[in-house]
Amino acid sequence: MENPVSVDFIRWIILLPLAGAAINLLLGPWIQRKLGKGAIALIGCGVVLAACAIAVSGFLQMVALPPGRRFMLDDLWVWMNVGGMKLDIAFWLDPLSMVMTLIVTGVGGVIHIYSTGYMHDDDSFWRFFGWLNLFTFAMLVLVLGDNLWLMFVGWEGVGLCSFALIGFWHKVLANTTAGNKAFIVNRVGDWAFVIALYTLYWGLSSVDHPTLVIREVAQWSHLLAGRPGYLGLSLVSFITLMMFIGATGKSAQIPLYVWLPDAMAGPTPVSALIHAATMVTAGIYMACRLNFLFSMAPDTMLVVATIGALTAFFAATIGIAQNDIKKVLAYSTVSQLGYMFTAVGVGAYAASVFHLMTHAFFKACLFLGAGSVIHAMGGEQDMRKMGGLRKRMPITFWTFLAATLAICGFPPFAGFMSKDEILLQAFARGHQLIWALTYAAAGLTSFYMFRQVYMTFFGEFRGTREQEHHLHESPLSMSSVLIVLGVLSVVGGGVMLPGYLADFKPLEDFLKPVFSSEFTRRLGEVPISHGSEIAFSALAVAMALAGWFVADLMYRRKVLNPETFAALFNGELYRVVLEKYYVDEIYQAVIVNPYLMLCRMAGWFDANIIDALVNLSALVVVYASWLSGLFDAYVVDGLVNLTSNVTLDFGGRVRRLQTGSINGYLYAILAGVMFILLVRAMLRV
Amino acid sequence: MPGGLTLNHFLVLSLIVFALGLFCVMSRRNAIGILMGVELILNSANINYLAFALFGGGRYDGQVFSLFVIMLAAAEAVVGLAIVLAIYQDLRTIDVDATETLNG
Amino acid sequence: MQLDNVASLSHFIPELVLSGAIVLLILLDLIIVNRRVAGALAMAASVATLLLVIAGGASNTWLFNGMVVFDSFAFFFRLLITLATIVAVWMSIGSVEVRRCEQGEYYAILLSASLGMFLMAEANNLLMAYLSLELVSLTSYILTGFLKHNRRSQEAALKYLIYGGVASGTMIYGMSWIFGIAGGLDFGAINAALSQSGTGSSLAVFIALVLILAGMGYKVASVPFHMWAPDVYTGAPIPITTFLAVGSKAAGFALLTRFFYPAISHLAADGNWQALSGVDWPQLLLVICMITMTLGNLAALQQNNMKRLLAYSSIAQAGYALMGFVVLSNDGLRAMMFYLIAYYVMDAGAFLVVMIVANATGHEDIDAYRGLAWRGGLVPAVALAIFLFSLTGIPLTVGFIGKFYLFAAAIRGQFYILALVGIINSVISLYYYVRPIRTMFLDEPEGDEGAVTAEAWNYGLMGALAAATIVLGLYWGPLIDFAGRSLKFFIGPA
Amino acid sequence: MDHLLTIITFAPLVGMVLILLCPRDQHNLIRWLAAAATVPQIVIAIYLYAHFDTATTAVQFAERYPWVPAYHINYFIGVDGISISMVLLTALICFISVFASFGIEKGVKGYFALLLLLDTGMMGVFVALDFFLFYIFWEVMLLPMYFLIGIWGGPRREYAAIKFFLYTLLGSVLILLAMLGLYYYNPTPTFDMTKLAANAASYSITFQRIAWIALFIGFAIKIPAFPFHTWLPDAHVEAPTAISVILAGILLKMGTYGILRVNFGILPAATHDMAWAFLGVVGTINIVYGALCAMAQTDYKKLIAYSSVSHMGYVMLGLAAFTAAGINGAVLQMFNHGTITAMLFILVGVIYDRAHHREIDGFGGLASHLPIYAGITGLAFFAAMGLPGMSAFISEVLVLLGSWQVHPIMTVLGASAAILTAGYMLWTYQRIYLGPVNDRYIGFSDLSARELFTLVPLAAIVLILGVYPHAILGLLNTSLTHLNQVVIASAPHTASVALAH
Amino acid sequence: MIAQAIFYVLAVLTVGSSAIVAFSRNIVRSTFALLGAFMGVVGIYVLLAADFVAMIQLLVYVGGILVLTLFAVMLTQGIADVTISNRAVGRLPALIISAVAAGIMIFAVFRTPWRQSARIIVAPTTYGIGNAFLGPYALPFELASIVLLAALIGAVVISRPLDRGVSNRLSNEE
Repeated sequence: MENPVSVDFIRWIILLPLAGAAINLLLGPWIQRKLGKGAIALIGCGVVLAACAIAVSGFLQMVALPPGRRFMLDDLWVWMNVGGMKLDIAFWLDPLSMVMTLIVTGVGGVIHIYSTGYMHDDDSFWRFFGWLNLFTFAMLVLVLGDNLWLMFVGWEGVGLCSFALIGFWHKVLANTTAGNKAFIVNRVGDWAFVIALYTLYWGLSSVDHPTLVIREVAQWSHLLAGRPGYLGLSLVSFITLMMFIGATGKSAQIPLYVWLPDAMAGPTPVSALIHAATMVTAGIYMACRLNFLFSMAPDTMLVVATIGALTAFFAATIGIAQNDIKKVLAYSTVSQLGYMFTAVGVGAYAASVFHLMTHAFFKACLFLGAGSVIHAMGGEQDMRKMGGLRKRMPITFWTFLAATLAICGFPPFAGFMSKDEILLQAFARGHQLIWALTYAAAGLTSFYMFRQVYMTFFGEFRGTREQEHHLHESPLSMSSVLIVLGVLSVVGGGVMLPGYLADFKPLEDFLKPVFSSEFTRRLGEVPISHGSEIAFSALAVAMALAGWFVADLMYRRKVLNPETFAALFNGELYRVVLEKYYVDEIYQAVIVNPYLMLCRMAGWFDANIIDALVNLSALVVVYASWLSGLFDAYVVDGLVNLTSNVTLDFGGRVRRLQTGSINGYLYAILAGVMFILLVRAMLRV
Repeated sequence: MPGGLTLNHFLVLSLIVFALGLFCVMSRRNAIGILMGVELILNSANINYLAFALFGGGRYDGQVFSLFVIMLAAAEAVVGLAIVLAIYQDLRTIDVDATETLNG
Repeated sequence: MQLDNVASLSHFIPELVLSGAIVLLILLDLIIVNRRVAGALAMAASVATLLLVIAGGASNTWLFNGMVVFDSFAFFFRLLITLATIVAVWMSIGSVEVRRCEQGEYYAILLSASLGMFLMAEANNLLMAYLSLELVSLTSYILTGFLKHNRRSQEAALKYLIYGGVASGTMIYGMSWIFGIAGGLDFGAINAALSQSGTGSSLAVFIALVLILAGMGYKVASVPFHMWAPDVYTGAPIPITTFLAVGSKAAGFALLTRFFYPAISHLAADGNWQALSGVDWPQLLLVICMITMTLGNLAALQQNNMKRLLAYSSIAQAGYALMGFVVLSNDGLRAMMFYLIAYYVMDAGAFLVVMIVANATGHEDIDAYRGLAWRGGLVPAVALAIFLFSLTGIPLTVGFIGKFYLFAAAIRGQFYILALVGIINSVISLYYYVRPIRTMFLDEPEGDEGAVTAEAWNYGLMGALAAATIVLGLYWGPLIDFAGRSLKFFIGPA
Repeated sequence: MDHLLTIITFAPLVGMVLILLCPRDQHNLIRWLAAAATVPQIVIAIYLYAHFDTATTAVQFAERYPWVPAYHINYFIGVDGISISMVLLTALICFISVFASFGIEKGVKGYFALLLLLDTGMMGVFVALDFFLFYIFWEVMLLPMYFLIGIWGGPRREYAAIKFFLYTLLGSVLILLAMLGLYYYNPTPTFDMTKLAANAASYSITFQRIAWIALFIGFAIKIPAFPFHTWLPDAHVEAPTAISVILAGILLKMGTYGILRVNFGILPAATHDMAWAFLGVVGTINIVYGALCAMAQTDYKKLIAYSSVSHMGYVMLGLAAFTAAGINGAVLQMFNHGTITAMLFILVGVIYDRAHHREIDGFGGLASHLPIYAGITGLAFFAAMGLPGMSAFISEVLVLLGSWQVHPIMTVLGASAAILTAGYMLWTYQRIYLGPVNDRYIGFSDLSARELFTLVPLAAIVLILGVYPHAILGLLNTSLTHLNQVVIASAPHTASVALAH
Repeated sequence: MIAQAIFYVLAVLTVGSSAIVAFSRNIVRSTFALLGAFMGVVGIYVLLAADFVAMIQLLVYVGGILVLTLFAVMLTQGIADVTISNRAVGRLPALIISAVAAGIMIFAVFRTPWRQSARIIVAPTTYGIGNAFLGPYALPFELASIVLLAALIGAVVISRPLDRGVSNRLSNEE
């Protein structure tokens, strides 16, 4: 690899949001009081949009470079330099991180703008923008960090911001509980992730390249091939598997997805930005970034693809039964992330990134549309109390519909391009079962999305009169954002067209230098004919149509009654799905409760056993002193009793001069002396 | 020594007296009784000194030592009996309930 | 160099001054009515003795035909005993209890005891050892029982007397056997005789040593010869308690050392001592030492009377000092001597504070110290805390340095168990030493207990002792050097 | 500038003397005098930091004067990479503690006098290079600590104070024995730690092991290592705020510092043999067990105390690894834990001053009307959780990174504590600061300027060290890496040298 | 043989009297038995060629100490209360200890090579003792006077009741 281009603009992409966060969090209350919420909004949006602008200019610079040299490094200072591991605070801009940066700053920027409208009535306006900016900062660190530890800084940093924003309305305890859950579940993943990093570091230092700088890891990781690791896995498999466990936490995959639906407790822009567009994709980003490692571990790849497909499917099944407008989208997000992992697992990294990008567009659009609805409904999130909003909120409806078509995979919307690519790649690379799962999930997706559209926007309004009176289209700050994202959902797929349409894949070409390691290349060599591509497209569209059709029958035309389906198997199946397969309950029973019990036991043990053991030694001393007191008191003499007896004897005119205690003393002493003598005589005569 | 008396005759005699003195000291609960036991011990020691003075070499050393023992025994007896009398006197005149005792 | 009776007198001036003062005090008491004169005279005599002792130095001679030896070791203890006497006299002058007694006789007997201690430190002959020990004992009985109409005082005196009588009786019986084996009373002669005799006499020597130990051990209050100490310390007037605790104990250690080291051991080439003719008294004393400190500490844990607590503590302290005694090295003896100085400073200080509080409140119970620091008694409270911490062996006090050398000697002699026992005891002792401190500082005063104040001279002495405790804890180099230099026995003619 | 370390050590003592000369009721004068007495420490600490030569393992700013020549006792002080960070920490924490103590109203004179004496004792421990001197300083801080807890503490202060005292004394007397053993086992008897270390090869392995265990118990009590830790919750709960800060911020570090300085430096071969069990296993138990116990606490301060037990476990685990990352991480963790836990205890004190209780379940919703307080607490909590970007992250990561290859199972357990820590910290934060507003606490005032003054510097350090840990690591690296090499090289089998980096 | 016979007679006297002293439960009887013991010891002294010591023993012990003791016993005891119920807690153990001690020591006596000079001189000793007191034993001799002085003064002080004069003096000064 050639030396990266040394630049110094990347830092500003990162520092601007940080500065915004610092100003808003530290001085926010003051600014809001003196200058109004406008100033807060200006700072909050301004920094992100400025960062976006810098990123765009950076993109232009990068495009100007020859493809093989599109690596930029902004090295700030030495972070730590210990034991041969020299890590800097440095930022690394390559095509992959470029794409991510644009998504984060771009989508993030418009969501910031949306938030100025959505959060306008909140007293903690400043706090919201502070955390949102801080999130952007952390996400950018994750994306741009030049070494894995720095990436991990962002990795946990976004978790922190996620925690803070989920529990943004902290006076409601349930919100903070959801935040805690998100953070702790993520920590479980992080635990595996750091172990992966430790192992990677030691693996590389055993081949004399102790480093965790990503480009150096890329350079030397091939040396790790074939080395044994732990748990019977090869070293690389162990590392990547651990990393993937970390990714399941962050990207809400089985088994650690449980936090994401609860995370909907946060304000809707947060759900859009963090829990749909950016943070949850960190796991995918990480896997793509480290594609050279993952590609070396076929068994991990298989696990990734399987988990991804399973997640895609099961989350979709849960999605069909949800009534909360955001919960549906949340499970949809989990499901879509499953697609991305499927793509990673089958080695189609570019497809994965592509879907990541389009998903960012349409899912953000969906969430913000939902937010618009919730905003209009005065905080109501239950779809059963909505309906007929199409007329009252046209912009919201049309953008929402566009995004829905995108996610369902109708051509030519963005989702069609990306999802189709994933399904195709999965099948083409020989993972038929995985293809089947994801294919089925696509139908379910179509169903629950149109179910949502129909329940929300069609039919009669089912809410209260007061809500009906209050219904209105969202202000410009929100609706304009919906339009932008709606348009992107439509045209966003244009960066990677199916091969039978045109040989136009600028995204894949742009990313090619990143996915150019020997192992990744080997995985990518799959010939696919145009015919089969067309066939798969048709199949996919048919599936989407089928989903739509069923939803249409059930929720628009009401020909089929959903209740009858719900009542199948005595309603047990429906209940299981509605209750999300009881996964939360199982976790509570199997992990959380035993853990709390363990803690209580440890606390009891410490207070009653350990401390008692320590106090026991004190007790022994006290007991010994009591014994010696007895010795004094009884063996020598019953001092208390006897002396007083003696005194009483005197008082009783019995003229005896008895000093009882003394002969006891003498007795003891002489006994002592004789004992010594006796022992001596017996030992050596 | 004429008459077949050996050093050991005297040493054993003194030992018996010593042991009786010890017993007296240990078993008596009467202060004066204990002091009598002490006198027995002192006498037994003196027998030793004189016996060693005669059979061993240091003639005057032993005899002088025994003289000092006698003298100090007298001094001790004086002081001891004075204290005994003082306590007796004291208790006869002082309210018993007001007295403090040593213990513990 | 051995001097005859007349020539010896010139080296014997301090003792002569003391004797003169004794006679003078007895005479004065008949003539002069003012009771303060006696104390002043006794004070003057002790200070004069101190100056004369210092002026006399150590001259390595046998005096009075070898009856006493006047070497560096004796000089060290002369000094220590004089200092103890000064403290005792000083405290007596300030003591409310003592003020009620006959002054002339009191000081006369006090100085007699002091004289006896001098001779204990100098004795080079079994007869001298016995005589001087008896002098100290007899005067101690009298001083203990000096408080009129005080049942405790007289009961203590009686116990002390009976115990002392038995102890000295067994001791002279043991001495008679030593005399029978060695054929002489002179320590030098004993050493020579024991060196030549084979192991045949070792059992007899051992028995004799045990019997002698009863007499000497009871002076230092080592287990199992300690039983008198708590009662006597509690019953005696506080200045006498102090005098017994520091002076009598030091003299006991002096005699013990002089008898067990130069008389019945010999110094090997490697600087360690060896017991003669296979008599294993070191093991015996090792066990006694460990039991002494343990028992003293354990018994002290439950005491509620300060004097009694300090009495048991002094038993434990004797056990610590014995650590230096049993390791059979000059290092150990030096540590023991240093510890005796340390013990003198801190224990005298502690008793002084107890006396100050007793003078003010009339109580000696720990309860009388409740919240002392917060009810106007901060100065004595701080001083007592310093002394007690020093007794515990916390650094920055002389007590720590003392223990440091003791442990060092034990470690060097590879007496690890001994060191460990000592360590554990130090920790246990903290508990009861801290109790008065806790009562004084941590507890709030309750009721109408008044402020504790004392006369300036008591504060003066207390301040001096507290300062000495700290200063010697920080800079003890000259003192340890002095102890080391003093560790030279002038051994008698073979 | 020849006596910098003497000044930094004894400046508080001078302050103490001045305070003792003050009239009893001049509270403000005494407080400001105490504050002034800690300023020289800060100034000199900064000077030392700026002029410390990071390239050498040699002792710097050394001073040596004979004290008791006959016994080879010297007044020998100096700093090297092992101690410099602790000197900085002590200066900082003491400075802050004085301000955190301004609220004390009872026995002000005595309090500040003792506090400054404590300061001297602690600083002395870290600069002393003569073992005897080290021991003296080590014990010196016992007494003020006893009184500070015992007089100014909570309801069970007497129990806590004596427990602390007895425990620590037991430990220190064992150190004394080992110290004497080292003195005599040396070819030329000396207390000079540098010479003792230089002669390390001459001690028999049996002796090293015995001495090592004695020293370890002595230091472990201070750390506090399981199962010697039970004095800590009691002492912390009863101690006044500033004393808890010092206790957790500095005193605990003395244990691990002692292990580094004495066990590692002077007994490397025994260290190599025994660290696995005594530091590694015990450290892991500390981490996990402390976290479990913390979860079970209902007293805010006790919870923080147990979190200290947990976090000090990382230090031990790091030391046990014999890798450069591990040992550097351990010492960095000492520094970081010092600053973070100091914040935590100040924060507990803040709420205790207002509410007069510390029951976690008795609060709720404080964030709504004490936003600044809740914000800084959040920062401190996340710092304690080892959130990346803050200082503790770096040290915990280095520790675990260093120990992974050597003790994988322990590392996995240690790393899992990050989850447990997040669990109890977040749960606590939620119960105290979040949720519905509790009416009882509506009138409470937010942080005062003085409280902010004590917290903000610590928070700043926590953040700065998160992004620029090199500021401290750079000081340590040379000395610690060298020390690590010494330990490894002393092993009878040198195969493990490969782990050196 | 005669000497031996005399020795045994004296020994029986001494031991027998001592035994009564030790074992009698009547303190008065013990006191009188003490006289027998002292007399026996005097005889032994004579047998050991210590004429001067025997004389002193007679004077001091029999004439002084014994009388004093008897006086004290009478004074504190009261002849009426002869039947004393001494609890004798430790009699049996005391007996065992004494017996064991005696056993061991007798064993030691026979095993030990005591220093014995070849020539035993039996001659009057008064002159020699006088010389010894003025020569090598001058210091102990003088010291003894101080001991006696202190003992006498102490005995006087302790046994003297707090007389009115002293009380007045005390109350005046305080």
